[in-house]
This record gives sequence, structure tokens and C-alpha cells, in this order.
Amino acid sequence: MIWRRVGLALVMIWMTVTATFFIVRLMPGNPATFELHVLLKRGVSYNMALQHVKTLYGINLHQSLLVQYLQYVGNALHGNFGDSILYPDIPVIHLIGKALPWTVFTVGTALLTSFLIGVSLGTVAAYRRHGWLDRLLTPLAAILNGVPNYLTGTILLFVFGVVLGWLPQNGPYSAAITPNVSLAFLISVLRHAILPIGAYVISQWGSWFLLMKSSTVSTLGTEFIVGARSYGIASSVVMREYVAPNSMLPLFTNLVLSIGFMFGGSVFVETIFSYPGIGYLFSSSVSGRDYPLMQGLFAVLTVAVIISNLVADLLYVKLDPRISLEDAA
Amino acid sequence: MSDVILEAVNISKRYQQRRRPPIWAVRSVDLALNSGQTIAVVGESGSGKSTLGRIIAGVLPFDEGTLAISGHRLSQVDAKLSRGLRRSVQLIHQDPFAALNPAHTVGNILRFPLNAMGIKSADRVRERVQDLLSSVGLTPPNRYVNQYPYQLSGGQRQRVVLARALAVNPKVLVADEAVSMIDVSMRQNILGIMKQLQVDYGLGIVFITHDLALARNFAQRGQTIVMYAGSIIECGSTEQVIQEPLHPYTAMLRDAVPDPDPTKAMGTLVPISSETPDLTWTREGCRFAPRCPFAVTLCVSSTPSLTSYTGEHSVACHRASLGVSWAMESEKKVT
Amino acid sequence: MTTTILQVENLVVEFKVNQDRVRAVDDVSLELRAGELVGLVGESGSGKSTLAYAMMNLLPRQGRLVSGKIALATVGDISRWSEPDMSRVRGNRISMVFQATQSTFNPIRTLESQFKLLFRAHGINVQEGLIKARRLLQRTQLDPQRILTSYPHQLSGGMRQRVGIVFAMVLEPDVILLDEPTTALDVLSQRVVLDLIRDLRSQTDAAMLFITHDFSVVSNLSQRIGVMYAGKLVELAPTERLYRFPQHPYTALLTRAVPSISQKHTELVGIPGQPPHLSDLPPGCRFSPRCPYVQERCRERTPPWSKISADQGVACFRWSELGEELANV
Amino acid sequence: MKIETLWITLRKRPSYMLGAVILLGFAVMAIVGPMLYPHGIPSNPNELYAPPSWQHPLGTDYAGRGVLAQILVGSRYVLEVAALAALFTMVVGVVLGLLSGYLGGVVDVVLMRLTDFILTVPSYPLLIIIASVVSISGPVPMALLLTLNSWGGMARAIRSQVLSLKQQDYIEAARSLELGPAHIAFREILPMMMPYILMHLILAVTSAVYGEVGLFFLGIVPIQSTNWGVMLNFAYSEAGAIYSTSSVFYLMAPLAAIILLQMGAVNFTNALDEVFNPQLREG
Repeated sequence: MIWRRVGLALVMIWMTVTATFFIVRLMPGNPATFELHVLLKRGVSYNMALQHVKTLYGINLHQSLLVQYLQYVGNALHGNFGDSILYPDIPVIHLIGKALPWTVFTVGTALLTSFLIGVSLGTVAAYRRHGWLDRLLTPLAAILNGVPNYLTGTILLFVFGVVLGWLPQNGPYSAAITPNVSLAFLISVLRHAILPIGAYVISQWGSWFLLMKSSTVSTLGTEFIVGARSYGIASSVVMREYVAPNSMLPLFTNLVLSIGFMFGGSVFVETIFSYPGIGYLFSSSVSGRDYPLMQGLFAVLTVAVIISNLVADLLYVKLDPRISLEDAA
Repeated sequence: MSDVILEAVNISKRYQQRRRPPIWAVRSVDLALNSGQTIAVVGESGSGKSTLGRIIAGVLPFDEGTLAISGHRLSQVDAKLSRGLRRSVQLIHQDPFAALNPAHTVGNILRFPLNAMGIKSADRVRERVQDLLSSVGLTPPNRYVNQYPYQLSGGQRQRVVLARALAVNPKVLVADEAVSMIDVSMRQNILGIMKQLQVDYGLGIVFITHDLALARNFAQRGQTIVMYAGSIIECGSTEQVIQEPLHPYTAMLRDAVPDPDPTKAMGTLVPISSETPDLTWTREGCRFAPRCPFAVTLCVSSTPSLTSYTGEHSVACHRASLGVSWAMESEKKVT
Repeated sequence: MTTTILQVENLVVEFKVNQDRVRAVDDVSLELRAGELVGLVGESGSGKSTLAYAMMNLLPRQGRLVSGKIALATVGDISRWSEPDMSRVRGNRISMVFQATQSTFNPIRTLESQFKLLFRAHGINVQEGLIKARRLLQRTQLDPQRILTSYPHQLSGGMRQRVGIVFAMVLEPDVILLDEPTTALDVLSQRVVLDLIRDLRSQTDAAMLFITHDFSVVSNLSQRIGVMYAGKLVELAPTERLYRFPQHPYTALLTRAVPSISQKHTELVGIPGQPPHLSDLPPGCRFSPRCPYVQERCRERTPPWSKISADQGVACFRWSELGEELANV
Repeated sequence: MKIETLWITLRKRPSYMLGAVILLGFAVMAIVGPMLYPHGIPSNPNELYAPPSWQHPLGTDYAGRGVLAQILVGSRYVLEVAALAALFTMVVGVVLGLLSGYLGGVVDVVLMRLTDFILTVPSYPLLIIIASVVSISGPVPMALLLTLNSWGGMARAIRSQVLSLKQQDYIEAARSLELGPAHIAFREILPMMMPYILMHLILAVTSAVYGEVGLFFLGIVPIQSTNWGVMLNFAYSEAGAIYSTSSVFYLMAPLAAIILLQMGAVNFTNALDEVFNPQLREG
């Protein structure tokens, strides 16, 4: 049954690649043809222009749509999304490769931080329901939970970057430092990452908090907690062996799933902080109408989501003995 | 001889499973019900008794066989074909809380089927609603019309369910464990109403239960069908089936029923294993054989069919039809 | 004369429903003796399960033990004990079997690890404990190896119920409370469980309280039976006496409302009316609105508990005059 | 009767009432706001980034226009799009969810694969790409674009609700009584889903606000009129206000408006939850 899941994921990936092809090829104002016309107008010879479009988009406009499509898919499967327009003559895949570590670093750290904060506070709030912590945090979490990260990012940038001036406003590290393995460089990288990470964490922890709280509350209400107490198991052991594992279970799938979502959400935060990750690359590709780059990024982002979905499914089966892959299908 | 109002012939129901053999919930079941007659269907959970009930009530499609309601034959349940027919068989669910939409008042719950029957004038509807509520003992009716289901007790809810069924002038009631979720002190009241309705309207009743004592109590002068793993393994008049069971499974069910009289010891017959039957089983052999203390080689190699033993009393057991009574053997074992 | 193991005296339990407080258990006294099985029969809302949960000090948040005593012969009155103190006696002094055992086991741990937790909680050598558990499982006609390596959901209802009984008995408690242990089971599984309880009862000195809504389930198993109605204990007597010569009209009507498989057919009658809502109790005797033998005083005053003999009592004004009549209902 | 219950519930807690008042306030603002400035918001080159005053309670922007005035005027577009998007989301989600759950079979498989795909694709990047390829003009296309992002979740949720309601005994009873598919859909299933739909509708409004403001903020959608997203965008790009402390009101006003809206939505949803959840009502 694992193969069925993998198969479904592959179909999704194929659909994504197809979708990106058609967005570029069939959308009104088709960028590939547009580019061709621009080149022809500039006096480039037809063959040269065709060749240029081909390296840009991986599409040979001279051939039939089917052949173009097959070529595009073939290239995409090799990670070849053509060359960038904004950064002439650099393959899209290289640009993505350079941006990816920055996003993985900030998004990963933010995810873990918000998860830990949300889960621990959520547990406390569930145990002390209607206590002061619960009454303070629950409404706060409910409000912050929905607030998008471009708002929190803007506020952080303004308060800590502009007004207080405590932390750098943009870039991955100070321009005065050359990247190398030194403490100064490391500190600079961390200082630059604090605000972007903070933006993610503030808009993310609330959802973990609310999830964990409701999950724990419902676990605490289950019969097996009463059962454990009836066998004389001490409260601390009940908490460790019964409440925590059962409440965390539904959160793990969400954890894996949100990796993909946060990659998508990096567009805003990285734009605000001019942080050179995937999201920044994406928004500059959009404003610069760099379609090959846009296509490549979109495909990579989507595949990341699909793969994390797949991992979540498989992981859940491992974690919860009640679910077999067949039932879950 | 009264007329047959419900006849099921060779009914089967399968559930397909991915990469596994299908589950046979009901296998080749025959059943005929006259007006005013009571048939009790007994068996454990998984015996197919509820599935059969929902099939004959017309709410669950089946795969094989024919179903005839008042002489109209349906090879499969089809919404258009059965227009109006489905109404004549009404299902009484086990859980009266789940059987009533919590969003509607008792008055509306009864008004909807009346409207569907073509009774539209507000006065006529009000009158009928009052009649229906009184006939199930919810008096005075006006006290209940504007109440929501959650404001009623389990027994009262089940009365509303009965009144709703009655609104469409049914010929048959299929009561699926209709009192098992009702408090003991009120069960007999609900059953009493059902019996009264049976007399008043000549209703045929299919009474599905896992409790043999209850089956005996309710279907005393009727028939009893015993189901195991989707098939009928014994049927006959209630007194015969319960007093002189021919199938070891029936005897076990009877022996397992606890008696209110503390001096009565429980019966001695217990199954040799607590394994529930394999519903995907399609090979030859009696499906009860793995749990049967009296199984012989024949039981494992060939499937017994339901054959008449004495008069209307039929059984699907090799040992019974061979004339070698397992009952005598069991006497020996015990003494 | 056998020794008293547990003494419940004038127990009162209240629940908070909306702004009201209702008495789910009202002034109930009961004693359990060594090696004895007492049946406790009542319908929904009679307070029978609440009584058991109160005895275990496992009342839900809205419930509160208002007054009364729960005295274990070995450790004294436990009614006011704190949770940590209670966890020392639960399981090894007083234990409980639940109606739906499948939901009282931790769904994501094997039964073996749950047994281990139980032994560790009470400072018992895990290996010795497991040997004992295996022995008991064998007695219940279950394959110990298979059971111990299983997760709760992998067992059938009847098997789980038997495992639940092993859990409650393995530490040899003084008192075992069985809360509707067969209600969720099929007839044949119920039979197996009842046989098991009968078998274990003869092997132990523990006192058992068997709670059920179905009189016939305990009639053949118990030495004495108590009948509860709307939070009150209305009658308590040796089983055969209670069945043959009921002193309370409710007992008489209830035991006669249950069909029998063995007896000649009799027309059964239900009890008219509805059990009262605990928030809306009638004045005087709570059964008076449904009682065919009701008199004026029954509606005005609550009948006191009349002790007929050492192990028999009834709460009805008319018990001495009605005796004859009730025996022939 | 429903309105009465809502009123009773709202009066139970100040936070519920606050939520309702905030939402009502925003609705009034969206209707009345632009009427206050029929000739546009006057600008005054002598008052750039002025601090709050009686005339401009929230100060002025880089062109000397009142910030509060912009918030008031800008609310209409934002809330109009959000309301439309929520409406479209509800219609598409409910219809597809009902079809998928009620009909089952091939329809279900096809619709659910499609829903899965839409839910898998990273939503903001998808919106951004489409917005950059197709020119968005006016509130309706904008709302449709945002619907693309949100119908999947709604359809999935409605489907699972329908699937579980379909299993209910009272639906089976209605079939057995031959009350008809229209009765079952509209009188039996829909009333049970209404609270659920209503609560999601409110959440859909806030998420549509985030979506559109985000698109304007990134500068992907052509700017036609004043709205909160445009203000944010200008704060960054046109005026570089973000890097100057004097623009605190200009920058923070739209943020505060959005957070206030979210606060109103959360509190009002909690109130609705209490109205509809009978367990809470009883317990």
C-alpha cells in the first residue's frame, strides 16, 4: 500500500509540472511567445530567437504543443527549468540551489521554535483550564493564529529594526563581513535571522498552542485516563505515558504538513527582510516577470509540499498502531 | 390464511474490500411475513440480522435475490420503482436519539411525513399529529408538539419514532433492537405499544434482537429466525425454536441468556472458542463448525443447507438432519 | 460471620449542572464483605455508576463528594484522600472494571507495556508481575503471549473485557468494582465473562460490587443485591429473598419486567411513567409518581431506611404491609 | 428565535459583544466610509507625515492625506472583496462538498482528487503567479482569485460533514419515509450544517482579507483605489515609510485595522460556537 501512496504523490508531481507548463504556454499573454516577439522586434533572427526562447523556457515554439510538452516534462524531471531572465545565463536550478539553504534554515528554526512554544504552553493551558495562563493565552493565540506573517514581519521590522534599531533590517548577514567560517560571520547570520524567524514564530505558535490545547483537553477527557488513574498510576506518569503521547499524535502530521506551507509563506517574510531565500527569489521573479524562474520555483515548492504530505502519511502509520495504510487510504 | 405482505427470496448482500475477498453480510436469506404476524430475528452482532432488517426496510440496496412488498416485486431497491412502497415498511432504530433530527421539534418531525403523504391543510395535520401522539401514549399531545428531541427521555423519543413511522400508514415495522437502549422499566411499555399497534393496524413486525428471552417474550405466538454469519441456520415457531433448538448455536444462545430467577443455573452449553465468524468465508463447510463442540468431519467438508425438520421447523445442521441428535450427546457430556 | 472489607456510609455526591446542583447519590450506605459479590441494580440516572466512581475517587470535574464515609478495612476512610494518596490504593486495594474497556486502555501502547506500568506504579517486580498476569490470562482462556503483544484495538470486545478483569485483579485488591462489565458484549461473550467472574470469585477473598441495569445478569452470581432509584438505595437484601419477597414496589416491578427464557410465558408489564430527572425530583418518595401502591404520606415525606435484618433493608413506608402482595406481582 | 438566542448569548460575555460590535463597526465603515469623501481624500503638501491632530486623528501620510480617512475609504474595497470571496467560497465549497459527499462514486473521486491537488499546491505562490499572468481588475475578479485559494478546504470540510450526517439514523428514516431528496438535503442535512457553514464563512472573510492585502502589499495586483493593502505597499515602496519613525501611524493603521477585524471575528465566532453547540449550551 506504500506504493499506492507513492504513486499518488508521483501523479501529483506530474500534475504540478503540467500545470506550470500550461501556465506559461497557454495563459493569455503567453510569456514564451511574448519573449519571441520581443526578440524578433529587436531584430534578432528567427532561428536565434527560437533558440533563445528554448534555453529560457525549455520550449521549442517551432514544434507541436505535444512535443514541446514532452520536452518540458523531460527537462523538468532532470531539474532543468531553463535559464533565468533576471539573472541572465544562470540556470534556474542554480539560483534555487543557492536560495534554498537560507529558507530551510529560517523556516526550519521557526517551525521547531513555534512548535515547542505552542506545545508546551498548550499543555499547561489544557491542564490548568480556566487558569490565568489559559485565560491570557487562548484569546491571544486565537487572534495571532490567523494574523499573516507579513503583518508580524512588518511590525517587528519597524519596532526592532527601525525604531529601536536593535537588529539589522535586511539581508542575510552584514555586508561588511565576507562569508567564511568565523564567529563574527555566524553571529551576523544569527542576528539577521532573528526578525524573519520571529515573524514566523509569532504568527505560527498560536495554531500549535490551540491544537495542542484542544488535543490535550480531549485526551484528558478520555476514558483511558480514568482507566490509568483507576490502576493507581501516579499523575506524573499518566501525564508522561498517556496524555503526552496521545495528544502529540495528531500534531505530528501537522508538523510535517506545515513545512510545505511555511515554504509558501516565506514569500512575504523574505520580501520584507530582503532575505535571499526561496520566497524572496519568488517575489523578485514575479515583479521582474522572470517566468522560467517562477515556473521552477513553483514546481520545487509544490514538490516539497507533496513530499512532506507523503512523509506525513507514512509517519503517521508508524506512530499510531491503530491506523494501517489500507484504512487510511 | 392471511396474505403475505413482505417476501424476501434468496437475498444476499456483499461488501467489496480492497484486495481482500468480499464480506458477505447476508447470504441467500428467505423470509415471508404475513400481516399481523411477528417474526423475531436473533443472532450475535455480525450475524447479519441488522443488515437484513435494513434491506427489507428498503434503505439498503442488496446484491442478489428479490424483495416483494405487498406483491410488488423489486429485484433491487430503486428509488423510482419503490415510490410509495418503501413507506409501507418502516424501520425502528435502536438508538432513538440518533433516529430523530435534533434540529426539529416533535411537531415538525411528525408533520414532514404527513405532508409527504399529501396531507397539507394545517388543521388536518394538527389533528393527525395529535392522534399519532396519543396512539403512542404521549398524552396530552400538546405538551410534546413543541419539544425538541433532547428534551425527551429515551422512552419518549422511541414513542415519537413509532408515531412517525405510523404517520405513513405502514404495513410492516422492522424493529432493530428497538428497546435495547431503553431503560428496563419502560421496555415493556414500548413493546406493549408495538403489540397494540399490531392489533389495531394489522402490522407485520420483524423483531430483531440479540436477546433470546426478549424474542420469546415478544414473538411468543410468531416465528423465530436464528442467523449466524449472514445465513439463517434455524427457523420455526418461536416456542419450538427456543424450547427444542435443533442447532447447537441456538442452544448456546439460549443457554447463555441469564435468568432473573436466582435459583436457575445457567445452561451448560458454551462455545469452544470465542472467535467471531469469518464473513469472507466462501469455501464448503459449516461456518459454525470452528466453534461447535459437536462438529464432525462432514461439518468441515460440506455446507449444510436449511432443511425442514418437523413441519415448519427448519435447521441447517448436518447432525440434526442426519438424525444423530447432538442434544443427546450433550446430555451425556454433562452428566 | 465474614469480615467487612468496605463500608460506605451516608454517601452524598453532587453534580453541577448549569447553575444547579443535583444529588446523583443521596445518602447511600452499603457494606461489602470478604469473598462476597454484591449486585447493584438500577436504571440510567439511578446513581449506581456514580457511586462506583465516587468510591474510586474518580468523579469527573463537575462531581463532588459532599459527605459520607468510604472506609476500607485495611487503610481506613479514603473519602477525603488526595490524588497522590489515592493512587497508592487504587489498583491494589480497590480496583475497577469499566463498561467499555476498549476505551480505558491506552490505544497506542501494547498491553504488556501497560501491565508493566501498573506493576511499576505499585513497586512490584515487573517480571514477577508479568508471570502472575500470564497465569491469570490463561485462566480467562486467553493466549497470554498473543494478548500481551497486542494493542487494545486488536482484541475483540469480549477479550478486552477479560483483560480488563485481569488488570483489576492482578494486584489482588480487597475490593473490585465491576461497572456494567458485560453490557457492551454479545450474549455469548457475556456468558464467558460471567463464567469467568464466577470462577474468580470463588478463588479470591476480595469483595466484588457488580453494577448493572439488568437484574438477570447478577441474579445468579450475587449473594446480595442492592436496588437504586434516582440516587437513593431503595432496597438491599440477599438475592433470593429480594427476588422472591421484594419489599419495595420498585424492586418487585423491575424484577418482573425482565423476560425469562426458562419460565412459562407470562405477560410482562412495564412500570408506568418515566424515571425522574435528578434536577426535578418529586417531593417525598422519588418513586411515588410511578408507584401503584402510593399513599398520601409517600408524596409528602421521604421514607426512611428500615433495617429488616443484618443484611436486609428497604426504604418504603409500606414494606411490612405490602410484603405479601409484592411477592405475587 | 435564532436571533433571540444569539442576542442572549452575546450578552453573556463582554468579549462576545465586543466581537459583534467590531464586525458591525467594520460593516458600517465599509458602507459609509467612502461617502464621507465623495471627491477623494484631500492632500496637503504642507502637512507630510503630520502627527495626530484634531483634523487628522491618525496623522497624515507622505502626501499629507489623512491616515484615518484612508482607512475609512479603503475599507470598502477590502471588505467588499472579502465578503464576495467568502460568498463564492461558500457556494463553491458547499455545492462541491454536497455533490461529492452525497453522490459518492466517480463524482466523489474526481472532485476529491481535484480538491487534494488544490489543497496541496502552495496557495500564496499560486495566487501570485495567476495574479501576475492575468490582470485583475475590480472586486469580482479579485474575489474569484481568492476563492481559488479557499474553496478546497471548505469543500473537503463540507464533504466530511455530509458523509457523517448521511450515516445518521434520521436520514435513513427520512429515506424510509420517502420524504424526497430535496427534503433530505434542505430540511434534514442543511440545518445541521448551517452553524458549521456560518462559522467557516466568518473565517473565510478574514483569510480573504489577508490574501488580498498580501497581494497588494507585494504590488502584484494593479492598484486602482485606496485600500489597506495599497497603504502597506506604499509604506514600503513609494515612501519608504517603513524606514522612518515619523510614519508610525501611516504604517500601523492598516495593520491595526486588520488585527482588530481578526479580533472581532474570533470573538464573534466563539459566540456563534456557543449558540450552535448544544453541549456547551446545556453544560
